[in-house]
Amino acid sequence: MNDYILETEGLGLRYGAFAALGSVDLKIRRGSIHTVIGPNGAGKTTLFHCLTGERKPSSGNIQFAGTNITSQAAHKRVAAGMSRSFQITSLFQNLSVHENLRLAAQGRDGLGALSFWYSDQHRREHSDKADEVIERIKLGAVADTCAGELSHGQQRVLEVGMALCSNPQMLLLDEPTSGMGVDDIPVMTQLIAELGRDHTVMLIEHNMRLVMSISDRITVMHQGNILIEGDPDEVSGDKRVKKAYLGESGS
Amino acid sequence: MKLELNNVHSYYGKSHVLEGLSLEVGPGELVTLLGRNGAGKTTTLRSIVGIVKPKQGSIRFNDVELVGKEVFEIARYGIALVPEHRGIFSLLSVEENLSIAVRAGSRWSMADVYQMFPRLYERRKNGGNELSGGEQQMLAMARALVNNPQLLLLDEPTEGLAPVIVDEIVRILERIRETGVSVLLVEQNLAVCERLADRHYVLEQGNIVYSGTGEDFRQQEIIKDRYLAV
Amino acid sequence: MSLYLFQILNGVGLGMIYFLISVGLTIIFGLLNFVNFAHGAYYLIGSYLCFTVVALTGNFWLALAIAPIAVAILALITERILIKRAYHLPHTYHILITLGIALIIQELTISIWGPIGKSVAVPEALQGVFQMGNFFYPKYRLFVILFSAVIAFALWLLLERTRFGALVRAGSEDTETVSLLGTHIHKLFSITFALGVGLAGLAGVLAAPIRGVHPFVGVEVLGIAFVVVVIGGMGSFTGALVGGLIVGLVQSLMTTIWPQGASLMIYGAMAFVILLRPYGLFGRA
Amino acid sequence: MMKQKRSSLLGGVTLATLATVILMPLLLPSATLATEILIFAMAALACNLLLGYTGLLSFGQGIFFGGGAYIASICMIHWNFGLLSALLSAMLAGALLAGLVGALSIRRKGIYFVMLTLSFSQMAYFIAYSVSDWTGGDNGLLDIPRPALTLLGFEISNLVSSEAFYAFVATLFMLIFIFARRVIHSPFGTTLVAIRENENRASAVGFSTNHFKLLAFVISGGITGIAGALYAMLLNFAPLSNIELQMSENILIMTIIGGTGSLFGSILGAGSIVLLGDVLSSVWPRWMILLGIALIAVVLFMPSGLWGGLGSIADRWREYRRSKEPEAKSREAN
Amino acid sequence: ADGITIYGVKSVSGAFASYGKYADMGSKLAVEDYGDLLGQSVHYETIDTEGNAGKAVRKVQEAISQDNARFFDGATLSSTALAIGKEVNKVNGVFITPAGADELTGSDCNMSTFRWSVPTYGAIRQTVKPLIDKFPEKKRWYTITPQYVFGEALLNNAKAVFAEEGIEHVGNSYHSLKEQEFSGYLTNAMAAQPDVLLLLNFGSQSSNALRQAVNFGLKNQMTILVAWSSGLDQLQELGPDIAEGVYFGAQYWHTVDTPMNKALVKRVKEVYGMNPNYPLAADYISTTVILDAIAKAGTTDSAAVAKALEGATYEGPTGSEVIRKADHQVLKDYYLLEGKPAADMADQDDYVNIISSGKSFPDESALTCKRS
Ligand SMILES: Nc1ncnc2c1ncn2[C@@H]1O[C@H](COP(=O)(O)OP(=O)(O)OP(=O)(O)O)[C@@H](O)[C@H]1O
Ligand SMILES: Nc1ncnc2c1ncn2[C@@H]1O[C@H](COP(=O)(O)OP(=O)(O)OP(=O)(O)O)[C@@H](O)[C@H]1O
Ligand SMILES: [Mg+2]
Ligand SMILES: [Mg+2]
Repeated sequence: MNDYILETEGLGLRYGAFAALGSVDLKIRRGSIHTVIGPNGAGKTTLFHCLTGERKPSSGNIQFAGTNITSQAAHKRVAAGMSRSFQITSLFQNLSVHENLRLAAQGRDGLGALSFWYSDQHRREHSDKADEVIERIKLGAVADTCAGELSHGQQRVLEVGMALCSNPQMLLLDEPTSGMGVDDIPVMTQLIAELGRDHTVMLIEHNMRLVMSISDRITVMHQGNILIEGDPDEVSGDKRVKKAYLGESGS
Repeated sequence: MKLELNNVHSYYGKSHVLEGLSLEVGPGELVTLLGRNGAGKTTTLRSIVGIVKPKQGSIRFNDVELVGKEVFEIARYGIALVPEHRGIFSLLSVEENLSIAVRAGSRWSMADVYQMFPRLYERRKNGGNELSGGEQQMLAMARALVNNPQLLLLDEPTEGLAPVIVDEIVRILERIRETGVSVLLVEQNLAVCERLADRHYVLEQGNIVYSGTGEDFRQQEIIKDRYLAV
Repeated sequence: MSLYLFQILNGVGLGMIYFLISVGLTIIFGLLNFVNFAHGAYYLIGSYLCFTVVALTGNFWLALAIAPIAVAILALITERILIKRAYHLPHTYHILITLGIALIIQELTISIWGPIGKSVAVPEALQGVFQMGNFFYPKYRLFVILFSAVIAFALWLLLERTRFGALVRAGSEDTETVSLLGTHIHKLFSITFALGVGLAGLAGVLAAPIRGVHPFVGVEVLGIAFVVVVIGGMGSFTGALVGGLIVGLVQSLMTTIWPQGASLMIYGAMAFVILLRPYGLFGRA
Repeated sequence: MMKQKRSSLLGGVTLATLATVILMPLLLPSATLATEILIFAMAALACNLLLGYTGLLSFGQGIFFGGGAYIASICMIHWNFGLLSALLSAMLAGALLAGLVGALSIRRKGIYFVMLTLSFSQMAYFIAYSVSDWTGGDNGLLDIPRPALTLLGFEISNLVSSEAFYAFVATLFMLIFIFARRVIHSPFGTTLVAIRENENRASAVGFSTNHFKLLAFVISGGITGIAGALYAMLLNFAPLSNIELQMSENILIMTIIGGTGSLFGSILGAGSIVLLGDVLSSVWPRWMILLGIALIAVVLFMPSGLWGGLGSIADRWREYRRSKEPEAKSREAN
Repeated sequence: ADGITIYGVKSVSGAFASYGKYADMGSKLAVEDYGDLLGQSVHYETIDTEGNAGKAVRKVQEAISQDNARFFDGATLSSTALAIGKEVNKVNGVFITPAGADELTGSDCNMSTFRWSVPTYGAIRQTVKPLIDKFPEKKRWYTITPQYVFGEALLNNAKAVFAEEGIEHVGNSYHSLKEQEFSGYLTNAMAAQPDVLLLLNFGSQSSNALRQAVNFGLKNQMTILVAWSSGLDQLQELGPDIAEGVYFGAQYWHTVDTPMNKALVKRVKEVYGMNPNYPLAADYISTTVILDAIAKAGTTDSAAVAKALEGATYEGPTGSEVIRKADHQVLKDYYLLEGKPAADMADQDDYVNIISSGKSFPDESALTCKRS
């Protein structure tokens, strides 16, 4: 079996004349936590968009678990085991936390969920999965609250929970800690570390403490291209990274 | 300039979020408001600008009562909020986003803010929906500045920003303070807070549980541990 | 002159009228994100006020000056009392509340002016046809084309070149943030609504000598306005102009090519455009 | 909320519906009026599946209604179809037409979607009036039979009397109602709600949203087709107005007035609109002013429709009772 | 209830209110004027169609089954009239309508349905032919026709007359049912350079077609004939400026010099303060005719009343009118009117001169009505 679960080759995306992604060659090792950092506007989220099928790349291709998925629809990639969280919170605002998670679990069924002739209570496993994830992300107290009524930080937690529900092989988390309280960050850090044990995790983060402590590998992006790639020590020591990204306080 | 909140009670529907909150911000001060997720920090800011209407208590700005006033009236008194969700107009270009906020006689012109945020200048013709998360945050700050505030309310301005930019923002906040504008800052990044603030408030379940000067706060390990889990 | 050439000219004439009918709708939608199903009803009032002013004074130009302003004022009143309360609701409710308003206007019109339609004479100065060689065209229709073009230019300046335009576009997205910048957003919305609806009233006045005045004309006008606006792209000013011309031309040419389907084809054209371009010709996502 | 135990398929709301259906002909002046209400309730219910549960505002419901009416009638007139086979063909026709309209429209969003369905509605109308050999064109299709209800060769009822026909329509309505409840509480139904709430997110968690919307369309079209066929059988006549835009608009108004997102609301909506016209039009020719006022009132004071309005009145009553209780208790204590 | 009730199917609300309002006034007045009948009081009940054929049929069904209603008149819309005719026929009731569809007394005729209005055959004969006679030099005619059954019927009748009279039919424009913009069709018409423009549409369509034709200056280039106008109400809508010099066909005109009409005009002026228009007169006489037939039959048994109507001759607003037994068609005059200049109008409703009038009906041998 191939060591890499995800490989891109010359991946690029242009918005008109502006190249948000230049040409990205990336390899993500199975079972690793791989973090992408880089200054704002470097193209990190755009890279995620291409990987998850939200956007169609203008050049290059993507291999996921051995198949070429460059032009596969987003929902098919979920079925194949890829799952993401959003940088800008995107939830089912008027549904309860539990229902948000249950639906996310149900999404794994793909077209199977088209069945309209039996009750959704029939599929306990989705509901159970939701309960399990609620436990894991510690939102038990608000399980029956509408997602829209949660504080911003709680919504971020739920956002990551949603990605967990589809039993993914690979998780793509876009700034999961953004807006989270200092007390929740260690929880999230630990959660991601734990997830890293049985999933491949690809992470976008600006919280350097978190990044340095749990990443197996770090890719630094700059202006749509990869600046360098390496393990945490290599990256934090690199001069170019310091100048373009870390600055004095990040070091 | 002086902002005083006295015994403010705010609700979302039936849920009681601020339970008799009092605080004040003096002229030229930079004050932070800390607390866990859901403590009510954002709600405090929203109550000041009139988006959330407090049911009880008073909010006075330069001795004018703000409770009961419309959002736009409060803004015209010289209070600007940079909201949590940034509020960038995606259909307008960066330039238009700024231009509709420009107030005559403002201390900051568009040229000034472009100088502060060169990245915005590069992307001035792009629509708001074409900005990265960090760029949006910069634009939101810049827009608040050209609106010429006496008091700037910032809701987690460094969220999602690269460390270099965070440094940049800290520098900008220092510059803003030098101009005599008061700032009420909600922030999760303690390092930033400690570097900048004159005074701190810690909020827990809609109540102030601690207030003190920057020096005092540095010593308050118990407070930090209990309410901020540092 | 060939028949087709004439039909093309005629189509342009029609198109300008359609533009005028629709531009208010697109402004209101684009800027307030409000779906106004009462647009045709305001047109209706415009045309009836035109009738009344002409009947009382015999002066069409007076009607052209008074009626649109009266319609705008009426719009302002309905906006203040009813419509502003629906801005924050989903489009479904916009449709419902304006449908209600349209019904009331239509029925009140019948109560006031009776169920039978009325005619408005073409103003003295513009009676007859303009003739140049083989080409001839009713003077009044020519006037409408020129007048609409002037209005179009003035509107474009207002919307794209002024702070007013930018502000209201911002407001369509996020009223809260616009208020935070110190703008009295509701006033802005009222003015925009009155402006858009006033244009419908203006269209009603201009079309009265051509189409007559009839209590059930509102529905038909609404249909055309929506087709035009959707072809051009909801909220796009240029779209309304191009959409109006396309609809006018399609309708005019179809009368020669496939007359039975002329009124169908404008819907066909609309479906075709949306299927090819999800947000109309000039619309934004 | 969602976690709470849901009332079972046959409980609560279904019983209330059954009671309504049984009481209606007794309370109304005639069985034909009650039948008309149920037929439109059926159409509104189908519309509700789209609007209330999927968030799709379709101006195409008239196509399915009129299409169902025409197909059933043509089958009965030209090929001697029986009652059930005619209804079945109407259902298939409705579903097919909905599949067609749906497939072309669901990729478009918001007002563009609405306008696309509206333009298909105009085209359907044009086709119906053009093929007048089949549809009767502007004159309408006349002499439509109302076949007897037979099962396995036994005639159960000839359905000639308006009461018998009501009973038949009512039975069918209950079946469809129960079916619709099953649909909305199925994995499919909850997914529709997810799509309504946030389509982007729904596709990000793995749903191919277009398939779901399309199926919602097909189900809605099938039910609407049946309603159309029943209407033709009720009147023995299929006017061109069945397929006109006005019909789509009426069905939408009924749905929204009744309350989107509540199946029982559709009965309330259809009932109130049909009755409003029936009662008021004979009293005051300008009665539509009141309809207009009612529409405005619903938007301003009852955005969740009559059903939601009743619900909030009930809530307020309960709260009032609760607020009285401690008072009473404290008085007792004194 | 006690007494005899006439049910008027009228589009009082909805899109055809301009018609229903006056029709309703007519029936109401007729019942009022009639007094008692067979020793019973006579009542009138309006059934509002809401402009919708389906609603109309359902309400008629309800009246039949709940109130035992048997006597109906009204229904402007052809579809409504046809469907109601069928419903009424199921209980052997009586129904008189002024609707336009020839099927009412043709392929869809039945024992219960009677029709007061002149069919398309007569409308064309009594307008096109007199005009040809008046202007024998105008040989080139152009037609504008709404494309559906009714328009088609008018067109075919016109073509037949053209053929008989050696007229050159230089072209026809079809338009759809909901068209209101006629500039394109008028352009086509001008290109054909006809002597006469014949408009075969009706209602607001014919008003707009005519209005736009005048805008385009067509009145100076050719003679214009609106074959199926609705009479006074349409002329009130158009006004004298547009109507001047244009020819109109009409079922009724209030200045017609017959004893019954004079009485009617006087009475309507008294009660409503206006001149009777076509819907008012048509439904007044329809209602009166039913009541007369009940009196003649001496019973309220509707089948007997229908029998009594067959072949009846009476004094109507257009003079002596006969109900033909074979197809239940009322044989009455149709009018050709010419719009006069505003200056020549004697009063505000004096829009036209009656040019000619007369009866033309298809021969009994040519009827398509087959009744069992
Ligand atoms: N729809 C679009 N059209 C044009 N440019 C776009 C569009 N979307 C994003 N961009 C641009 O692409 C660049 C990369 O954006 P992206 O969101 O990937 O940044 P990022 O690395 O995730 O930044 P951040 O850390 O701030 O979230 C930015 O400069 C942004 O302005
Ligand atoms: N729109 C709303 N409706 C109902 N409840 C709300 C709403 N917004 C916030 N809340 C609730 O009010 C409380 C305070 O929320 P607030 O947003 O003020 O917290 P915060 O301190 O800003 O948290 P964070 O650090 O996560 O931004 C939370 O418990 C939250 O669930
Ligand atoms: Mg990003
Ligand atoms: Mg907050």
